[in-house]
Amino acid sequence: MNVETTVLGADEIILNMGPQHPSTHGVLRVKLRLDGEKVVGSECVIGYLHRGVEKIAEHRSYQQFAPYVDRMDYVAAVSNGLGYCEAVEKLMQVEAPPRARVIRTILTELQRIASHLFWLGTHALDIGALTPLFYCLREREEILKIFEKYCGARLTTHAFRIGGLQYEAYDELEKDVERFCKDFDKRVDEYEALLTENRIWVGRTKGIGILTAKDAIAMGVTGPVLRASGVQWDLRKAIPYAAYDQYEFSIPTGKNGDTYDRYLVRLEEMRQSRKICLQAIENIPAGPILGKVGKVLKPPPGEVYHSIEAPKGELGYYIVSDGTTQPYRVRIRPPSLINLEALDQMIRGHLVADVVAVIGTLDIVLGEVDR
Amino acid sequence: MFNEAIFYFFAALAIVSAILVVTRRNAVQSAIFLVTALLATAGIFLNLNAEFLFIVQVILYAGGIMVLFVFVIMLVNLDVALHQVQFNRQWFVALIISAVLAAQVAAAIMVSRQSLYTMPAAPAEALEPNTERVAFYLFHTYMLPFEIASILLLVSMVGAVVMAKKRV
Amino acid sequence: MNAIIPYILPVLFALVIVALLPLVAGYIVLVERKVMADMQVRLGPMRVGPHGLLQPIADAVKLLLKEDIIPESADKLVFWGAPLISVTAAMLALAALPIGPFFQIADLNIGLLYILGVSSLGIFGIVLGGWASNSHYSLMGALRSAAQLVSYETSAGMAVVGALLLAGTLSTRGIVEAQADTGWWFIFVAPVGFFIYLVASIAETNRAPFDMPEAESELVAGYMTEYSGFRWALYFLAEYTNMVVVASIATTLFLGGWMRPFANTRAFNFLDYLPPLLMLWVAGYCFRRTPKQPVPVQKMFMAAVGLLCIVVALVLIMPMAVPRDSFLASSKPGIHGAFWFLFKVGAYIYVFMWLRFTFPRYRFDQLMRLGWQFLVPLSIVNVMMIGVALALHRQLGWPNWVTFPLGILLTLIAGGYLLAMGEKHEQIRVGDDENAEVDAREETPVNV
Amino acid sequence: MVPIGHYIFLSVALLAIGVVGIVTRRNVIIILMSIELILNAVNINLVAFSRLVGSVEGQIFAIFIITDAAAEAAVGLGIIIAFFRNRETVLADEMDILKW
Repeated sequence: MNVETTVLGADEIILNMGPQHPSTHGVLRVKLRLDGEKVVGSECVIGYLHRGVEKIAEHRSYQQFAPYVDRMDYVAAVSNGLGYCEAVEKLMQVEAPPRARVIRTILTELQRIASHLFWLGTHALDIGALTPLFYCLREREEILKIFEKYCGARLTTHAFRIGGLQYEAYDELEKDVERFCKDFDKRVDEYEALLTENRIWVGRTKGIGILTAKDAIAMGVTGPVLRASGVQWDLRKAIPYAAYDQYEFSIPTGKNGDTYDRYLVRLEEMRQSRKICLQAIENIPAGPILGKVGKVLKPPPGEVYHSIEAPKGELGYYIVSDGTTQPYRVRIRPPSLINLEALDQMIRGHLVADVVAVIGTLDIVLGEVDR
Repeated sequence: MFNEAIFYFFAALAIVSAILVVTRRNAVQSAIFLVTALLATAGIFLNLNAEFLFIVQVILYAGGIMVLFVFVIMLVNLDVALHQVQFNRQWFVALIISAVLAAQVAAAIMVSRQSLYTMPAAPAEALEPNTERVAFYLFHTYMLPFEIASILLLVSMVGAVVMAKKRV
Repeated sequence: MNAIIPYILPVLFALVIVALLPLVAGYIVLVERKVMADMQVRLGPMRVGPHGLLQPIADAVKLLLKEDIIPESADKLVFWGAPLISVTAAMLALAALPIGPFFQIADLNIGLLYILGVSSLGIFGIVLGGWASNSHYSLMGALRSAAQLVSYETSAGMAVVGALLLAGTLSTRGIVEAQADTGWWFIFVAPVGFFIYLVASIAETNRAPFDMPEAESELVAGYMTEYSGFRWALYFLAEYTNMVVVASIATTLFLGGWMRPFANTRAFNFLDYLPPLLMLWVAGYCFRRTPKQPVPVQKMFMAAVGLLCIVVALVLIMPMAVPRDSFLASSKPGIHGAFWFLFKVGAYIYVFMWLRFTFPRYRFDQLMRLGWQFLVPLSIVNVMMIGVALALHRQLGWPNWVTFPLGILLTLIAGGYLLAMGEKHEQIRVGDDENAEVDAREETPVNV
Repeated sequence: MVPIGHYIFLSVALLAIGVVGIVTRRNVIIILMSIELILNAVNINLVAFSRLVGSVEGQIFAIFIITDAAAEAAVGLGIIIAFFRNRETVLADEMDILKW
């Protein structure tokens, strides 16, 4: 950190929130230009976690690439898998059977709740509240147990296959999800009681990192960050996929796009996901769980772009196939990276302590940012 | 006997730390020694049964003004001033001044012949609580100076804030 | 020689307190970690000793053995001395605390002012510590925590003045006796003063939600960053001693020092039996847990803790069991007084911990704004209102139960007004952030 | 008991050291500290004589001197900060212009 002049000096200081930092949610380096305490400008340096997933895809068959997709946004692995499988199915004009689509919806919504819980815990920890983290992790543990019973893995689940599912739903799946959803509403009320009316929490989040609707759309920001700025856009309603068209749920939006609204939007989304899960487990249709997909997949040459509403935002897959078993090109639209672009504009004029809050509210995962 | 020992100890401490304040190169160390000098004088006040003044000295002087000094020394980031020459060549003038002062005091003591006049022994418990008496005088006979002092403080506060604003 | 006699007893008390303090501070840390764990649905330290009871000893040994690194370009003398200043300032303040009617090191007639004065010297330890470690971050952390201490000391001082008006004397013993005579604890007579003192004391001991300096992401541990090993333990000890001192001031001033709740009403005399019963219950819990301990050594230790509690219970029962007029009976106020004082100090520290685990952290400018624009004016108004209430009662003879509630009501109105002003100011500040962003968005490339 | 002469000697000694400090040091902050020393010397004299005479007026005047010292330190340091921000120096010799 080079300090041009003394603490009293008027011109700027460059402050390094280095890659190894307690509250940058992974290996993100932010170079802040400070005028005293106020942030004048910032530049994010990323790439510390770049593994070249898209290049690897060109030398893997379609089924072999599916586990890689879970390693991108490791906090919400199930929705990555859903996006990829549906994209390839669209490429091959194959429909997953209704039973598979419903089970996929249930697992994706549970994963959204788990991702939001992890976000709430770490976000509150950055701003100083020590307790919510452990409450959120307690709930998340229940969800991870359900994943473990279903497909043997907790984090990088690789739960879905192209064309449907690999594993039949274990018999108490409905009972487990029912038990989880039954008292989950009370749990969210616990978080609300702990934080929503908390003067210090409101003081630290209201009016911080404001992103107007116009700027949000201009920057291509998606997901809860976009909805908190007042734009009513959710892919589950706009372009329904899996079995979302069968269930009714509402899309929470905020008014003035500050950290407090994003917090409220994500809390409400957790409640809506619970509603979807409850509706879904009432009638899981019987029938096969895997569509007519051969062992070796040779999709017709051509290209497809398919995007789903991941917990962080619009997660898109653009796959170009040249008729062989290996994709010619796989391009992934990472919502965290595009949301991160808005960071510089959101933290200008704020203090250094707010940078931590804004990084937290963007809910970025560096695995997805760097790919 | 115990009483005198305390006085002489604090007096020696005060003088030694005063000398160190003036001679140290590093401003932070001289600030620390000034604090010890102030606490030594506070000890002397306590020895003279002036407890209220002792506590005012500790809170206001050592706890308030000196914190301000240490603050400013750190804000002003003194290592730039450290390697500059700290002492100007006016040793000679200083020597003359202190010699004159010493001569004056010696003369005063000789003339007054009361130098051996000793302090009346402090009655052990009879002395009324010092704080109540100070408070009585402060708020009755010396009401006006008290108000003037508060206005003085107000003026100096405003002055300090205006002085230290960013864009002077 | 006989001049020394009156000094022996206080020196003895002082030795006991200074010897016990590191142990007490260690166990406060353990209790804090256990309470934190309990509030966060987990167990806390369980590995060292039964239920983690030996954890403080393990921490102490670790801190003593750890290498004590001194940054090479640091100012050796100041670096060595800074933690000492902090610890001595904190420990000196213990001298005037009335643990029990007989158990007080020195009953100064300026008791409370002495404590405030000496604890304000603690700032030097922090500021010099930050300066001596010669790193920009610890210097900024030190300046911030010093600024926080100075500003909250004013409001704590005014809140204390409020209670002093009621007690009429500065000597801590006199204050507790004043509360005993009026029969009312000052927390009920000046509740706003107690609230202000609670908030100011949290800020003064640098604890969450005001632990800005060491919690800042890039200031890491504030002024304590460069310290390690024993010297860091000294700072830690100073912080926890400060917490005990602040808690005891609050107990002396607002919670009726060593008095039993409802001390004067005869109907509540059964409360005298509460302390021994409490200790017996703790002993019972220890014995019930003894067989469950995995390692025989832990079994023995748990049994020893149970025995200790039984001994304390016996000591507490003894003055009441013995016939009325005997010498032992006269020691009842002393022993029970000490128990109640420590009980209230413990309760106050529990509130500290409770707030720490539920509230997020203030940002530094919010913290200073709360200190100067809300707490200091409110505490001044509180002092004025208590003065008015006292004057009305003494001069005009209005009954007490009219003047004090009136005073409290007026203070609350003033507090509400200050809050509203604060909120309005907040809107204005957030408002002018908008246009600040518009002109700050010129695209200057980052040239590093 | 301690004869009054010793108190006078102590305060004059501090006064002399303070004056020496003001005269020989170039750093303005040290000069301000020496002024504090001189004020302290005055206080000692006041309290000693107030104890000698037996009344409390001396201590009251000492309190007024302390408030004045506080005011003077605040404004003095404010000026130093303002000056330092503009001229990057704290030495008395370089404070040689009236308007900057």
